[in-house]
Amino acid sequence: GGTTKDSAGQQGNQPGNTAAANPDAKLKTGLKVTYLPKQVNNPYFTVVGKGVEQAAAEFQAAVKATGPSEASAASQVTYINTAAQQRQDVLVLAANDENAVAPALKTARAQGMKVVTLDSDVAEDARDVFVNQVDSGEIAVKQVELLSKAIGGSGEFAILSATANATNQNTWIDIMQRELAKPEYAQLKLVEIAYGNDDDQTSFQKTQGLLQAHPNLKGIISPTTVGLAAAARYLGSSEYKGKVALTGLGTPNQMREYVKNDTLTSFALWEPAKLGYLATYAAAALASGQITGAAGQKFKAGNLGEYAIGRSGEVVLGPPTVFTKDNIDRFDF
Amino acid sequence: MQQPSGNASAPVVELRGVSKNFGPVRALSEVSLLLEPGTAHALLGENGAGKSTLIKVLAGVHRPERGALLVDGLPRRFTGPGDARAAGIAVIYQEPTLFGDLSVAENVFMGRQPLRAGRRIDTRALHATVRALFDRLGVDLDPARPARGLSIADQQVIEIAKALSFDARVIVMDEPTAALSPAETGRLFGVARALLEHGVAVLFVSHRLDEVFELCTRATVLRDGELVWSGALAGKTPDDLVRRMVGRALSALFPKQDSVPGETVLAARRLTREGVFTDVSFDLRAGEIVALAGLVGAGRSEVARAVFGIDRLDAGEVRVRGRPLPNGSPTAAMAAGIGFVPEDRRQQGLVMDASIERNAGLASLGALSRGGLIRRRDERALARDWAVKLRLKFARLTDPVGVLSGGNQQKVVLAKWLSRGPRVLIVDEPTRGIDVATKAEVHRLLSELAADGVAVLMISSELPEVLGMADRVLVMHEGRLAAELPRAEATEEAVALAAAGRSA
Amino acid sequence: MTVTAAPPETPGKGNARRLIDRAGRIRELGIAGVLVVVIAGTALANPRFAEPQSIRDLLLNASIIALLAVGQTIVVITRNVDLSVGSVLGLSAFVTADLAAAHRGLPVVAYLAIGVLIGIACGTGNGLVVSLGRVPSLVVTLGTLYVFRGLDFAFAHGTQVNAAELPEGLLSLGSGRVLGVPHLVLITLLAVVVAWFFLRSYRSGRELYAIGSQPEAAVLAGIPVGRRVFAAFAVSGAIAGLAGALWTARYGTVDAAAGTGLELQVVAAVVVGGVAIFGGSGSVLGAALGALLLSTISGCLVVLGVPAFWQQAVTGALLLAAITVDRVVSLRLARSLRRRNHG
Amino acid sequence: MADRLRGLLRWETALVLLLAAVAIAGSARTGGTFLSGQNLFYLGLDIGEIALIALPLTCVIVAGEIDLSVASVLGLSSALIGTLWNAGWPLEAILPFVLVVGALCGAVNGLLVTSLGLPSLAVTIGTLALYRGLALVLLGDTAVADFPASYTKFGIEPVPGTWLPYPILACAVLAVIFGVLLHASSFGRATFAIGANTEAARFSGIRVKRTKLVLFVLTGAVAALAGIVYTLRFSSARADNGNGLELAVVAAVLLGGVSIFGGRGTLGGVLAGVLLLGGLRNLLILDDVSTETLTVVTGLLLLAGVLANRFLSSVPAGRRQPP
Ligand SMILES: Nc1ncnc2c1ncn2[C@@H]1O[C@H](COP(=O)(O)OP(=O)(O)OP(=O)(O)O)[C@@H](O)[C@H]1O
Ligand SMILES: Nc1ncnc2c1ncn2[C@@H]1O[C@H](COP(=O)(O)OP(=O)(O)OP(=O)(O)O)[C@@H](O)[C@H]1O
Ligand SMILES: [Mg+2]
Ligand SMILES: [Mg+2]
Repeated sequence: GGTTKDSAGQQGNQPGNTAAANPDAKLKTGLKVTYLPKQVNNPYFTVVGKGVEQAAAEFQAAVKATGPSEASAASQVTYINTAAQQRQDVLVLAANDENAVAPALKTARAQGMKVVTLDSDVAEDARDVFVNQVDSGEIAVKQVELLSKAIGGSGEFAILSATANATNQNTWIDIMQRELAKPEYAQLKLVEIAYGNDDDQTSFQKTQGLLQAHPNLKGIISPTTVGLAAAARYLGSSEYKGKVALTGLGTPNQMREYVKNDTLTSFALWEPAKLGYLATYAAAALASGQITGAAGQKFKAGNLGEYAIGRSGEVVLGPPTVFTKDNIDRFDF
Repeated sequence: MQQPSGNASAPVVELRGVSKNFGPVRALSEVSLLLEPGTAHALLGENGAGKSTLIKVLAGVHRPERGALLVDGLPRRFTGPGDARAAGIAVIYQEPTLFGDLSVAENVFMGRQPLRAGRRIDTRALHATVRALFDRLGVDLDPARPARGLSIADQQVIEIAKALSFDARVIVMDEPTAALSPAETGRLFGVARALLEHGVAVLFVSHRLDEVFELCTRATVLRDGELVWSGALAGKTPDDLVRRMVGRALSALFPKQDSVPGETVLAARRLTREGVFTDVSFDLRAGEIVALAGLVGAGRSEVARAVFGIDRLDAGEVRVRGRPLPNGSPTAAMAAGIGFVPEDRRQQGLVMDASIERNAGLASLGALSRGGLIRRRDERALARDWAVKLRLKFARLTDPVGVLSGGNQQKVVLAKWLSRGPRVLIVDEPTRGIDVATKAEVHRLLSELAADGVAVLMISSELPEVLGMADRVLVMHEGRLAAELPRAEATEEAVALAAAGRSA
Repeated sequence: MTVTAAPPETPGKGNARRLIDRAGRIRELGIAGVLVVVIAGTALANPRFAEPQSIRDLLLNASIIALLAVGQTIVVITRNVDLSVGSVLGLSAFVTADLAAAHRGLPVVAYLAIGVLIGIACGTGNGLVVSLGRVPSLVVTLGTLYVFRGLDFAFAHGTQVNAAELPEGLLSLGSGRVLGVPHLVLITLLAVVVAWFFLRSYRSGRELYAIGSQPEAAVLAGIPVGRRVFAAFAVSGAIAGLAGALWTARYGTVDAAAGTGLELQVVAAVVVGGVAIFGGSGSVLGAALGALLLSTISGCLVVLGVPAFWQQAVTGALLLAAITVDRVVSLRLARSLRRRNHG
Repeated sequence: MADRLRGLLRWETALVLLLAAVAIAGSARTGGTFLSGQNLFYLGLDIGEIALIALPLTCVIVAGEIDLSVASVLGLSSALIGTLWNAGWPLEAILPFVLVVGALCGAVNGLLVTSLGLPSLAVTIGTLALYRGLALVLLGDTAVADFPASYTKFGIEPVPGTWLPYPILACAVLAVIFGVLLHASSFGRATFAIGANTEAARFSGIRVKRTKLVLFVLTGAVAALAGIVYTLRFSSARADNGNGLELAVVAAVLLGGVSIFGGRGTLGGVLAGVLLLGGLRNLLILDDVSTETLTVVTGLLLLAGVLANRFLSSVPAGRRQPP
């Protein structure tokens, strides 16, 4: 007997978004918004936060940016509980762990708070809407494409990821591996997935290790801004510069130098501030009753225009931007 | 800084009306003292009378609340030991304080190492100087070996060498001989006399009055922090001094009662610990006091430690009442009825931060608890009983033992072991640093224990103590048993000869 | 000792003495030996590992930790510990980067000086509290670990300084080399040699050992214990500050999290390097080698293709093995010393 | 009388006063939210694991040793729960098994410290990496989250009729046990003696090695228990759970007035320290104080604590003897 995985069975039914939405409801002003990034002091989320603030300013909401100083799985729970106790109207968060925060989010939602996740989602029944920066498939496919182009379609390559637990990273890596099964990538061989823990030094050393471990390595994909910057810095100052191709996700400000000195030719990213902006509008739309989070509902996101909610409450920001020597100077983030 | 003293007999250092309190304890009140060049001055008093406190005032460790300290007639305020040293005062502290990780030579010259070009330390000169110093003391210690692992006596020797190396005008010695055997004491006195001839002033503390009379010409007696007498020693007898220290006369010092030895309680067979002692065998019988004599470093303490299980034996066996003891287990030794008063009370005997009562009960935790829980009332009763029996001088039983005077600390160690009612009691220098009155008390206790059938093994460097107390004397020489002398044959000469390895 | 006026040096004791003298060196040689074995073994499996670029990377990776280990050793020798080094490094790295980005024209030395000054300020704070308050340094520096990191957070305010904003001179200090040896490695080497020499041959250096060996005795010996301990913390702070500036030079991208958790790595390096954690013995050379060994091991694990998830466990196991072997060897040594003593 | 007064002049008393001050200031600043049942429930949940681990760790530190691997043991037990759950074990078997593994982890620490005489700081820095590494080996990058609600609901529900979280209830029971063990038993006496002077303890026939070993084993087991609590209340078994928690626990113990050199400290003080750190943190977050300030305040509190502790204690200086 006993409580086993099998006996426990499926649980956690979807709390259906049954309440009726009123697409014509006015966007409420004076909402209380809590923005909870994975960790404060993370520059990427600081830029996202700018978008949150910009959106909030447009409909006179009060924003509180808060969060833990370390991105551990459970460290956000305290802040979620606090937001609930402070009777905040909406919570915009990027989750460190999709499960650990779920119970707290459910409690908070039961008290009437609207929850929008961005960047990294949580269990579906613990939030109202997830604002995805890009379509997971699209960004993964894009990176494989960029790499294939950079190394001429054949050879060994490695992936330098963030932490081993990062949800979005793992989703992308899954899709990349499926993409590699396609005939046009038959010559590409993924030899290793390394984890730089989103830590600059670790990523730097892991890059170095990859190059030593695989003498025939032709390229690296780093789908994380920290990893890409570190890998570029290592390549740029080593004798592998120009011989090993690099691509992935990065911010223009960090990568500008390396694109210009030909350490890498191209990389991709969405605009983080827009992500925060969109998520905040989605949150406001929820709080105003314009949407409930059900698929097919539409809302207007300020100057970004109209967005529709897709499958399982997901809203996609849009296609990623590819940065190259030619266009990089047009971006500043 | 050091001016030559114009008048040869003018005091170099003088204390005037000095008082020092530790919280409620008045360690010194209105004490005055004169130290003159070329004079050895004894400082006497019972345990806790305030001798070490006075010395620490001289050394700049303690700042007195009242009173003046004069050097060459000028009032001075010492803010730390460095000031006293700069004024030409060198101190040998009661408890050796060495740097275990550093070499012997560096211990002697810390902060004053000879330098060579570029202000770098000249190691060769350092070792040569220290070796010369040791030669002067007639000591064979390697200047380059680390100080860790030296016996208490060797540590004391290093302290002495340190003080001598200063070319000080005043040398203060707080019980320097407590851990030394007569031979070393003699050598120390030789050096001290040479210094006296050169006009150095010496302040000497000891509980051995014969030594006091041998070296000193003047004395000051303290009782409870107050000065009771100061004057020339000429014409005085030890009894005079004791009466002043204790406030009453004392009877015989070594009241060993005769007892009939019973069956063998402890049998040590061919005990060997490589490099330390070899092939040591002996028996202890109930009701018997056996002394283990020998020169310092002969390995007596090591044998005792091994018997008690602190150190592991490489070979040999200890049996208590026929049952072999497991090697290296003090707990088993205690269960078999052995008690052990170690030689180094600070490191081995006491937990300095813990209270008197906790220390007294530390070896009796089992007896003091029921169902694993300590019964505090019993613990306190035990401590109080023994504090009275041993005439312990203390303010509260809950005070940390660290604030007790050296001799009183020793009494707490004794209380801790005597309270267990051991069948075999090993005491290593049990009266080290204990005043005359209490020493008599300890001897009476040991002798009573023997009369009650306890087997006592006593390690002592004090020959009169050995001869006065022992039913049998075992003499060790360089890690081996050199002789076994029954009481009748144990004369001062016989023991000394065997200890030096010169007799059968 | 014996009472007879024996000749000052008996052959047996001379032997013992030399043995002890060598013990320290044996320990350093031991680590160096292990290091060679590790590198050679890995190179056998993967020849690329022995190429100049790879060796250079090994040295470069170890250099900042080794530098911190030098400062830490000076503190640990005095029976103290400085857990705040990671935070000091972080603060110094960010402030240096921020100022460098704002004032790009200064000579490189000026940027390093900024880092060092910040480090000295932090180290002085630690030193003052420890020596004036006479409180355990572990607690104090655990507290300042939070305080300095908090200041770092407050100063950075969630932003980041990128390589593109930093002056070229500073960056080339981080990536450049002299005769094939990276600058950072040279700086660390210099620090090791200076500290080693100071601790070995100068009175104040020896006094640090004395303090760590027996603090109470040090007071009685007239050593200005408070001042020396204070100075040790100031030096450790200065070195951590310098390491922060070098961190900026090397990594180019700096945010407020730089150096988080580094303190345990540094302490581990010091311990592996044979420095007694309770003071009184050990050398900076050993500590620096310890740092090199630890970072080499983690480098090797990557190269040998040890799966990512196994690397940390293996590192931990090797760390334990290292201190165990060190302990067993020194126990053996002590035993042979005892046997020779009476020989 | 003077004795009584002097007895009151202790750090523990100051801690309790500080706690009261935080409670008063807290309810004033947050309009009562701070002392509301719901917030106290959250506060209790937040400090649960730290309070649990602090209990045995206090004993270890009093004995003059330290265990920095506690958070890794927590992570390892979390990973183990996830792995075994995936393998189809019933929770009723997993939980005791995890406790045993935690005890084993503690035993490894203890054996390295006692039988080889290695410094515990070094040993547990090593096992900190080792145990966390093993957790990664077990569970890698995956998270296990599908635990039955009957086992995880204590993370969102208090003990019926109160605001007490279940982990605090467990903690209270253990606190009584550890309090008696440390302060009223002969085992505790031995622990204090070992911490204050190991050699003297050995010369008194105290089984130093065995006592230390027992303490490490207890610490391992309780850290594993904390791992169970952590895993179930977040319903998330991951290898990186509790990363970095060791410094928080050590900070709380030290704030509670335990001497890092061993031989001195009280369990009551430690519990007050845990509450003070947790309570202040909770209050500051509730009061929208920035994370930077939070970090600085934590550090300053520790500094103030150790300084105040020193000036309040009437014990003479010279107690810097390390273990
Ligand atoms: N640091 C201290 N704190 C509190 N009390 C102290 C301290 N040092 C000494 N005392 C007390 O002062 C008194 C004098 O002690 P002192 O050490 O001077 O005695 P002593 O004459 O040297 O004795 P002994 O012969 O035993 O060495 C004792 O009652 C002792 O308990
Ligand atoms: N831990 C140790 N390591 C190395 N040598 C030691 C150690 N302990 C003692 N010795 C040496 O062993 C010898 C025997 O010392 P022991 O203390 O047994 O002599 P003792 O006869 O008891 O003299 P004492 O009167 O000093 O107690 C001495 O030469 C001492 O220096
Ligand atoms: Mg004295
Ligand atoms: Mg002895």
